[in-house]
Formats: sequence, structure tokens, C-alpha cells
Amino acid sequence: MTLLLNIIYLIATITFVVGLKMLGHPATAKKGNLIAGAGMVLAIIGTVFLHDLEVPLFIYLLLGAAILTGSLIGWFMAMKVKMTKMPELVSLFNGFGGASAMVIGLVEFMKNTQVDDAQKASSSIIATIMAAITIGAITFTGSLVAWAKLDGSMKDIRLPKYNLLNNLMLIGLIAFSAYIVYSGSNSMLLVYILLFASLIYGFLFVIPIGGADMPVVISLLNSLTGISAAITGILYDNMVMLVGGILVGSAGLILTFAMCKAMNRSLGNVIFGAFGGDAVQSSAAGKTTGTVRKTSASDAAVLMNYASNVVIVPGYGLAVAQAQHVIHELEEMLTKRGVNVVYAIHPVAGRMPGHMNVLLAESNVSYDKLVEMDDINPRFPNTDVVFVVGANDVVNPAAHNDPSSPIYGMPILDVENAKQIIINKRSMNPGYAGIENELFYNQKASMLFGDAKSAIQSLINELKNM
Amino acid sequence: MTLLLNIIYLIATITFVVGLKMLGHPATAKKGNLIAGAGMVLAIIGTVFLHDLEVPLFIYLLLGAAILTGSLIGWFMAMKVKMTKMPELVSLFNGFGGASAMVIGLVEFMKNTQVDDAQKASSSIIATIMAAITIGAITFTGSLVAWAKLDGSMKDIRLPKYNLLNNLMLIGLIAFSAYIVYSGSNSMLLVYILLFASLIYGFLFVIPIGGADMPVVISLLNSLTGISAAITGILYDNMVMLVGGILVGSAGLILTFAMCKAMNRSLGNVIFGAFGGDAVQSSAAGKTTGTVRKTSASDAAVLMNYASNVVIVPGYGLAVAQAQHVIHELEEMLTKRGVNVVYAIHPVAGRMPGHMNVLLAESNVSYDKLVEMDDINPRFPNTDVVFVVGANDVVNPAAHNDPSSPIYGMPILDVENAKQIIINKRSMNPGYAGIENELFYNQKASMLFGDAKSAIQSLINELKNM
Amino acid sequence: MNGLIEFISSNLQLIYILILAIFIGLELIKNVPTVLHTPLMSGANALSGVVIMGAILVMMNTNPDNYLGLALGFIAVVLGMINVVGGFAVTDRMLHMFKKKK
Amino acid sequence: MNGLIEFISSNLQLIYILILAIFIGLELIKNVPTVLHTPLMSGANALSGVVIMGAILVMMNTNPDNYLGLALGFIAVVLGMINVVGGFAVTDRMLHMFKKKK
Ligand SMILES: NC(=O)c1ccc[n+]([C@@H]2O[C@H](COP(=O)([O-])OP(=O)(O)OC[C@H]3O[C@@H](n4cnc5c(N)ncnc54)[C@H](OP(=O)(O)O)[C@@H]3O)[C@@H](O)[C@H]2O)c1
Ligand SMILES: NC(=O)c1ccc[n+]([C@@H]2O[C@H](COP(=O)([O-])OP(=O)(O)OC[C@H]3O[C@@H](n4cnc5c(N)ncnc54)[C@H](OP(=O)(O)O)[C@@H]3O)[C@@H](O)[C@H]2O)c1
Repeated sequence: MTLLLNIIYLIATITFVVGLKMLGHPATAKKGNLIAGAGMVLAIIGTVFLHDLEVPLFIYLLLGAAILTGSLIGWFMAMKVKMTKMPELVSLFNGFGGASAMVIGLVEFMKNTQVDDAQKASSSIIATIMAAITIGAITFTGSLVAWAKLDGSMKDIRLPKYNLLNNLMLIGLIAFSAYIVYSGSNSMLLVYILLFASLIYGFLFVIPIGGADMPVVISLLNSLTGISAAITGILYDNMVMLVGGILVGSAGLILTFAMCKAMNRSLGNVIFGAFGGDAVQSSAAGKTTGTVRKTSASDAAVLMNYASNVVIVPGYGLAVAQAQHVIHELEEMLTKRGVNVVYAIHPVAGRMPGHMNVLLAESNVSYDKLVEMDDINPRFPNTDVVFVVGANDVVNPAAHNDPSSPIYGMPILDVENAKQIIINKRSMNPGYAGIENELFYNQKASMLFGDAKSAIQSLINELKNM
Repeated sequence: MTLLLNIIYLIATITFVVGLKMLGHPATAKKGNLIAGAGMVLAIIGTVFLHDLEVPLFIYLLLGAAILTGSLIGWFMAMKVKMTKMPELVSLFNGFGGASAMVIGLVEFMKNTQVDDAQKASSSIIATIMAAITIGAITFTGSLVAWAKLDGSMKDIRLPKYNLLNNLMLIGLIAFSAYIVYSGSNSMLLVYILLFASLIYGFLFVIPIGGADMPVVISLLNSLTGISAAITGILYDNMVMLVGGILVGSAGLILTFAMCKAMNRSLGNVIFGAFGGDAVQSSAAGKTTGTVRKTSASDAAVLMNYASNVVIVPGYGLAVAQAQHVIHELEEMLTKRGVNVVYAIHPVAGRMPGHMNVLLAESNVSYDKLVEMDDINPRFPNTDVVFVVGANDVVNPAAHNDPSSPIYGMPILDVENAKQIIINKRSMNPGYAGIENELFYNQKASMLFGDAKSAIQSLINELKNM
Repeated sequence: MNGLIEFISSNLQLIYILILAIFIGLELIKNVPTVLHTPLMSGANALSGVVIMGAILVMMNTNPDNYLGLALGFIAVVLGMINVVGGFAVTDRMLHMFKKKK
Repeated sequence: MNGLIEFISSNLQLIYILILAIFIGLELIKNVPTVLHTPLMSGANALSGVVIMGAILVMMNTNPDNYLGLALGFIAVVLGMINVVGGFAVTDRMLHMFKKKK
């Protein structure tokens, strides 16, 4: 019985490793996810049916109900969510995972208070319980905040000296749980205080961080959830939980660094740099002035029609307007007329890494038309027309010129070097980083105002009549 | 005490993983080797001094003597060996490792026969002991044969139906050790028989395999040694041995496949294909006829001097003649005269992978002058002069044309496509695969007979007088 | 402190598993294309749902009259399941957007 | 058969370590440049010298009057040390031939 369970756990662990490996390669990613998922299901079923415990029926029913409810809710949420809202959802799920670990720790400690001294858990067990509770709680509230921010329903809040405050609080948390462990204390009260403090800390940890950096934060919190899972694994010395958790822990950490690298920032800068917020201020400060040239669909259409090289720069706006299909239509139309059209993909265009790739893949744009930033930048000088669709920060020269700017140092698409720049957005409003973009005032630039979808549609119509 | 030892073992394990990782990258390989070595030393010292056993002094002295002797011999052999003889040495060392595992197994079984039934080892322990003995013994004799073959002091021997015979014998070995385990037998005799049989099998396993394939065989046997080390690790449940052994086991296996891929053969073909030997026969059979054009150093020098593109194809002969320095001198001289010179590196030129790279690196040829096969082949058509120095099989068109040839299917350097081919070797003797090379009879080819070193030297002299 | 020592020496193999797993995690993920960062993050998040196993064990280990324990266990399981099922499902949807890249 | 079962269930963690180690080995070595095959082979061979630890333990565990055991142990240690020291030394010499490639 337990042997079978152990073998199942072994298999599950292997599926996790293999699945994670496959997730790292575009060709195999989908399969990898399914493999890992299958392993997980197997492990869950095994845990439920192959344990060697005496479990009363009604607990079984309760358990079944819980599993069912959770599955349905999870499935429903996953299926209903809009493409562009997926990162939020991941963050939310991640929070739930953390909460689960937190609750587990809580219950285990509770049980430990109820048994007589003979059966009391060793200090190392208590330590793992404390770790599960604190880390779980931090990930829980942290993820919720990240979710709210990505959702746009929460702005960056910055208490005075928040960095100092947070770090002190973290140290406090560690000291406090250490105290609980070594005092061998039995009081639920202390643990509740610890729990509460951890929840607060998770909250305070994330609120100052700019919304644009949430994906990084989520990845970091995700790594934390993994660690808390691993810790509970030690609690039950359950290998799948241990290995699976650690895998997520280390993979998540590496991923976090990779993401920072993509925005060329350090993790420290992301967490303590309070990115988004300075943005708001500096945008208030640096008011760029100058004249903005408007252009019409017909003029823009003419420009593109007689150009030999056109580069499309998609941004978050394309996603908002769900204009991926019309842009593809435009691209094909121009290509038919002998214009050489490609898309310039900025690594952090949109709201999640690979957002643009995903979006354009949805409308069957062929991969070789998507050119990465480093490959396209040298090609702008002999590009006739750049068509910027709903992108803003990723083409903002401030990243080069303005050291005070929050995006200063982030590599951008150097569209200025092109001969003509057509920019489509609905207004002069700033983008994610909330800052002015002097590109709009550039001599070569002209604005094509309007919702991306309708604007591109009218471009297509104009082209048809040529 | 044991805690400290455990921590040391932990550190050692980590150095193994990190070291192996670094060994995989040219820039870090050297450091990686040293790191792993340091970890090993640490682990050994720890084992000797931090154990919790009651060890009489004279055993300590004996142990010290053994360690000292081994170290000195190993160091001495490593320092004295000639570059070109290193693979042989590795094979020999590998054999020793196997032997060590074998002896350990033997002693453990011996001890087990002497204790009374109460303390008898469990069947799973006996199983591991048997595995250690058989695998160790197989690697031992196998490596010795491989060593002898690379050393050239042993030719390929092929008994009738040797493949069938070997496989049957292998099955027999497994069955026999299984019997010893489950019979719970106590007799040393049976084990001695098993030992002897394993030694024989290791011998029979390797003798039919062609000498040219020995590096692959060595890598395979190396992987086996790793496994036997891991098994003995289980015996003492010693983590370093286990992890270290397994690492070598899996890494060695992957490496084996990588090597086969480089010669584009399957592992099965290498082991059961009896490569080298058919060679001897077919060379006896396919006698190529035709006229061979000889050329003089002066003529060759003129050709190269007025060429605009020259490709040097180094082979085993260059290593034998230790002509790496003069060839570099020649290359530099031609480059000074505006000739564009590069080296074409065949993956299996020489007697070990990377043999040519190592050799030319020794004479400070810059890396970017070494062109891999796949990159150079398309460039031969607009190459004026190819200078083949002591290479043979790697430029043998039979690999393309002659399905009966043992090297058929191996990718080669297509020097025929060049305008002129100058071939330097001492005679018309065949190369490693022992087969004729019709390239020598090619219209464009002309032979510059003589030892590589002196031949190149005279080329240089001729050039000086132009 | 000696709590730690006792822990180390009693869970030695555990520690090896830990370290090896860390190495694997690092090896597998380093140099993944930017495009895959999000799906990978989402997939990793789904994997972190293994914690559900713990939640299940909690419920099965709690004795029937410990209602608070059961209630909490129930919550833990629900949350965990949401993370697992939702996580894998959403990852699959994300990856659905990708054509195989050759 | 039940010998195996007993083994598995008693050495569970060992098996995990085994499997993880296998994965790491594979991950680390796949796609190594041909140039490094030989040094890598040599380095791996040196590593396989860990067996020396076993040989040392054998000698230290044998009781003093078991001369045959001691003799064999002695041989095992000598052979093992040759493998270790020689292995690392020769690998180092091989790699000495390489310039750092950037
Ligand atoms: N990829 C990631 O990992 C990630 C994650 C989080 C945050 N970020 C951040 O997000 C930003 C991405 O830059 P981005 O240029 O792609 O986006 P952006 O800087 O946020 O700019 C998007 C622009 O699109 C316009 N827009 C919105 N809806 C539109 C519609 N329906 N039709 C046409 N235009 C529309 C908006 O201007 P109007 O309102 O005037 O139309 C806005 O200025 C960067 O700052 C990046 O750091 C990236
Ligand atoms: N790289 C590996 O991993 C590896 C390992 C084992 C085997 N192999 C095998 O070895 C072969 C390598 O091909 P290869 O073309 O490099 O070598 P080769 O085919 O063995 O030919 C070497 C040639 O060099 C000539 N030679 C010997 N000493 C010389 C000297 N002092 N001066 C001038 N010429 C000399 C010999 O002809 P003369 O006697 O007439 O001079 C011989 O024909 C392949 O078959 C490969 O499969 C490769």
C-alpha cells in the first residue's frame, strides 16, 4: 500500500522535473505542462486513497467536497479569464497556494498544543511550522496586492521610510518566530500574532513596488510559495512536496532574475527602487512641450503603401483594442503590395513577457515576422515607416536621454532612427510608467489618434481604394 | 564529529556537481577540474580522520602507506605520459577504479561469510555486493583491453559468433549473481567463480571492438565505474560515493552517445558493429589503382604562395610528427604574404576528440583560425589549395562513395571540391581505419611524401627564398 | 543551535535531496527565451500547488471532533486545489497561443 | 522480489537522490562541445575515483588479524588513489592545452 504510494510519488516527482524542463522550450512547453499536471493529479489521487490512516467517512466526504469545490472554482476562473488578465490570475492562484501552506502550519501547531508534553513536536518541527506560517502568509497578502495592482484597482502607496520599515519588520518576524521555537511556547496567541504580522508584512512588502514590476514580484512570490510547500513537505516528510516545492523555489528565483534582466534592472532596484511611483512624480514634473502633428488614415495609408520597409511596433494598446487580427490583415495586405513588413517585439511590451508574441500568434502571424529588439534596432535607419500601435514606454527616448526618468536605462526600440513614424493611440495619455513621451513631438512623428482596431481598419479600407 | 564529516561530504558532493558543470564549458573547464579535485581530497581526508571507528595504529599506518603509494604512482604516471598517450592512461586509471570497487565487494562478502547468521547481511546488501564485484570486474578487464588497443599493442580479435556469445555470457552472469543472492549462499567459491567469469566477460566484451572506437568504449566503461562506485556507496550508505558515482554514471553515458554522434554511428553499431576489423578485410579487398602524382617542396611552396585561400587539414600524423609548431610558422608566413589561411578541424581527426584543437592550441594557433567541419565544407569550392598534413580517414571519399567501407556514412572534409590538394604523409600506408584512400589518386591531388615536421620545414625554407 | 545539528544529522539524505533539487531547478530554467517567461511562471505556480498534498493530509489526520481543525483543513484544500487546477489550466491556455517554433 | 520491495521502502530517500543525481548528470553534460569530450571523459573518470572512500572504509573496518582482508583493502586503496590523483592530474594537463575561449 504505502509502497505503491511511494512509487506514485516517485513518478510524480519525475513528471515535475521533466515537465519543468519541457516548459522551458517553446516546442515542448505545452506537453510539459500537461505532463506535470498529470503527475500532480496522480499524486493527489494516491494521497487520498493509498494512505494508511483510519479516516472516518464523513471526513472523506468533506475532503471530497473540498477537492471538488476547489477544482471547479480553479477551472472556472482559468477558463473565463481574458488573455490580458492572465498574469493577475496567476498572482491570485499563487496567493491561494501560500494561504494553503499558512493554514496547514496553523492547524499543525494547533494540534501540537493539544497533545500532552510526551508527544510534543521537536523544536525543528516547530521551526518548520513557523516557517510555513510566515512564508505562506507573506506570499498570500503579497500576491493579493500584486493581483490588485496588475488589475489596476490599486495604486502604489509609499509610507515614509518604507524600505527601512519593511526590513526592520522582516527582522522582527524572524526574531519572533525564533523566540516561539526556542521558548517551546504553547500559546496559540503568539502564533496568531506572528501570523497577523506576517500578513501585514506581505502587504507592506509589495505596496510600494510599481505596478509595472508586478510580474517580477509575482515570480518572486511564486518562488516563496514553492519554498513554503517544500517546508510543509519536510513536515510530513513527503518527497513530492519537498522536491516539487524546491524545484519551484529555485526555478522561480532564476526566472525572477531573468525577468529583471529583460527590463535591465537589478532585483534590488525592482524591490527597493519604487519604480512606478517616481514615475508618477516625474511625469508631474517634466512637462514636455512642442507641437504634435496629427495625420489621417488616408495619408498614413499612402505613406505605407509606397514605403519599401515598414516596421510595426505593437504595444499594450494593441492588446487592449484586441486589434491583433486587423493588424495581421494590414500586414498581409502591404506584403502583397511588395512592402517588406515585420513586427518589432520589445521584450517587455504589453503587460507580461512575451505578451506581444502570444497576441500575434493568436492571429497566426508567422514567427519569422516577429523580430526581437536587438535584431531590429540596427535596421531602423533604413526603415521608411515605423507604425507604433498602442505602444508607448517601449519607444520612449527618455530611457536614453533622461536620467531622472524611471525607465532610464531600460533598452528601447530606437524608432527615432526611422525616416517616418506613425503613432496610433487614443489620446496623449501616458503609458504604464505614467510618463510623458517626447517621441510624440518628434519632427518625423505624426499621431493617428483613435482606438487601434478602428484606426487600423480604416487604414485597410484606404489601402483597398488604392 | 560525524556531523562535521557529513558536512564535509555535503561540500564534496557540491564541488562534484559544480566541477562537472564547469568541465562542460571551455572557459571554466580547468577550474572545474580543480574544484572537483579539491572536493575529493577534502572527502578523503574527512573519511580518514573524522570516522567514529576504533582503528588500531598499524592499520592507520598501512592505510597511510597505501594512500601515499597510490597518490605517488598516479601523479607520476599522469606527469610522465605523452600528450598523445593520454586517452590510454585514462582508460588504465578507469580500470583501476573498477578493480578497486571489485576488491571492496570481495572483502565485504568475505567478512559476511565470517560472521554468524545473526549478523548476516540482508539479501539487498548481498545484491549490491554482487553488483559491485561483477561491474567492477567487467570495467577492470574491459579498460585494460581498451588501454592495450589504444596503445596499439593489441589487435582486434573476433571469435566466431562473438556477439551472441557475449550476450549469452552477460545473461549468464546476471542469472548467476541472482542465484547467489537468493540462495543466500555463503561460499566464497561461488563468488570467486562469478568474479572470474566477470573478468572474462569484460575481456571478451571489448576485444572485438575496433581500436578507433576505443574512446567511446572507455567513456562507456567509465560510466560503469561510476555506477559501481555508486553501488558501493549504497553499501556504506555514503552520500558522496552515491551521488558522485551516479553523476559519473549518467554523465559518462551521455558523453558516450555524444561521441558516437560525432562519428555519426549508433552505440550499438560501435559495440556490435566490429568496426576496425571489417576495415582490415575491406582494405585487403578493395585495392584502388591509378597513378599518384608526387610533388616537391618547391612546387608546393609556389602553389601556396600564389594562392589566395589555403586550408590546412591536420590529422593524426601532425601529432605523431609533433609538427604543430612548424605548421603554425608556415601559416603565419603565408598570412603575412596576404594568403588567407585557416585550419579545417574534423571532429574525430587524431586519436581523441578535440585532439587537433589541443595540439594546435599548444602552438598558440588562434582559435578563430580553427574552422569546424560543417563551417568549412561549403567553403572548399572556392579554396585554391588544401594542404592535408598527416590526415587520411577524415578526408577519405570512401565515406561518401563506398557502402562496403567501414567508415561509410562518417561525415568527412570534402577536400575534393578544392582546386588543388597537397597531401603530406610518409608513405601510401593507410590510416587508422586501415583502408585505401582514393583521394591520393585524385586528378587534383599531389603527394608531398616525408615526415610532416621536416616536410613543412622545407616548405618554409622554400617560401623564405621567394 | 543543537536543534539544527540534530536536524541535520537526522535528515541528512533530505538535505542532499534539497540541494540536488535546487541544482536541477537552476539548470532547467537558466536561459529560457523571454517569450516563455510568463507561461513558465504560471506553470511553476501550478507546481507550487503540491502544497495541496499537505492540506489533504491535514484533513485526514485531524480527529473528527476538532471542528476548527477540519474547517481550516477544508479551506486549505479548497485553496490548494484552486491553485493546482487553475494553475495548470491557465498555463495550458497561455501556451495554446503558441505555434510550435522550429 | 520482496527483497527489492523492502529495499525500496527502506531506502526511499536514497532512490530520490539517485534519480535527481541522474537528471543532473544528464543536464550538465548534454551539448558539450566536441573539443571537451576527452577532458570531460578524463574528468569524469577522476570523479569515479570516489570509490576510494569505500576502499578506505574497508581497511578501517577490517579487524587486524584478517590479513587477507587487509591486503585486499590495501590494494583497493592503492588502485583507487591512482585513479583519483592520476585522473585529476592528467585532466589538468589536458586542459592546460586550452586557451580560454571567449
Ligand atoms: N511585458 C512585461 O513584462 C511588463 C509587465 C508589466 C508592465 N510592463 C510595462 O508596461 C509597459 C509596456 O510598454 P508598452 O509601450 O507596451 O505599453 P504602454 O507603455 O503601457 O503604452 C500603452 C499605450 O497604448 C495606448 N492604448 C491603450 N489602449 C489603446 C487602444 N484601445 N487603442 C490604441 N491605443 C491604446 C495608451 O495610450 P492612450 O491611452 O492614449 O490610448 C498607452 O499609452 C512598459 O513600461 C513595461 O515595463 C511590462
Ligand atoms: N578523434 C577521435 O575521437 C578518434 C579516436 C580514435 C580513433 N579515431 C579515428 O582515427 C582516424 C583519424 O583520422 P586521421 O585522418 O586524423 O588520421 P588517420 O586516418 O589515422 O591517418 C593518419 C595518417 O597520418 C600519416 N602519418 C603518420 N605519421 C606521420 C608523420 N610523422 N608525418 C606525416 N604523416 C604521418 C599516416 O600515413 P603514413 O604512415 O603513410 O605517414 C596516416 O595515414 C579516424 O578513423 C577516426 O575515426 C578518432
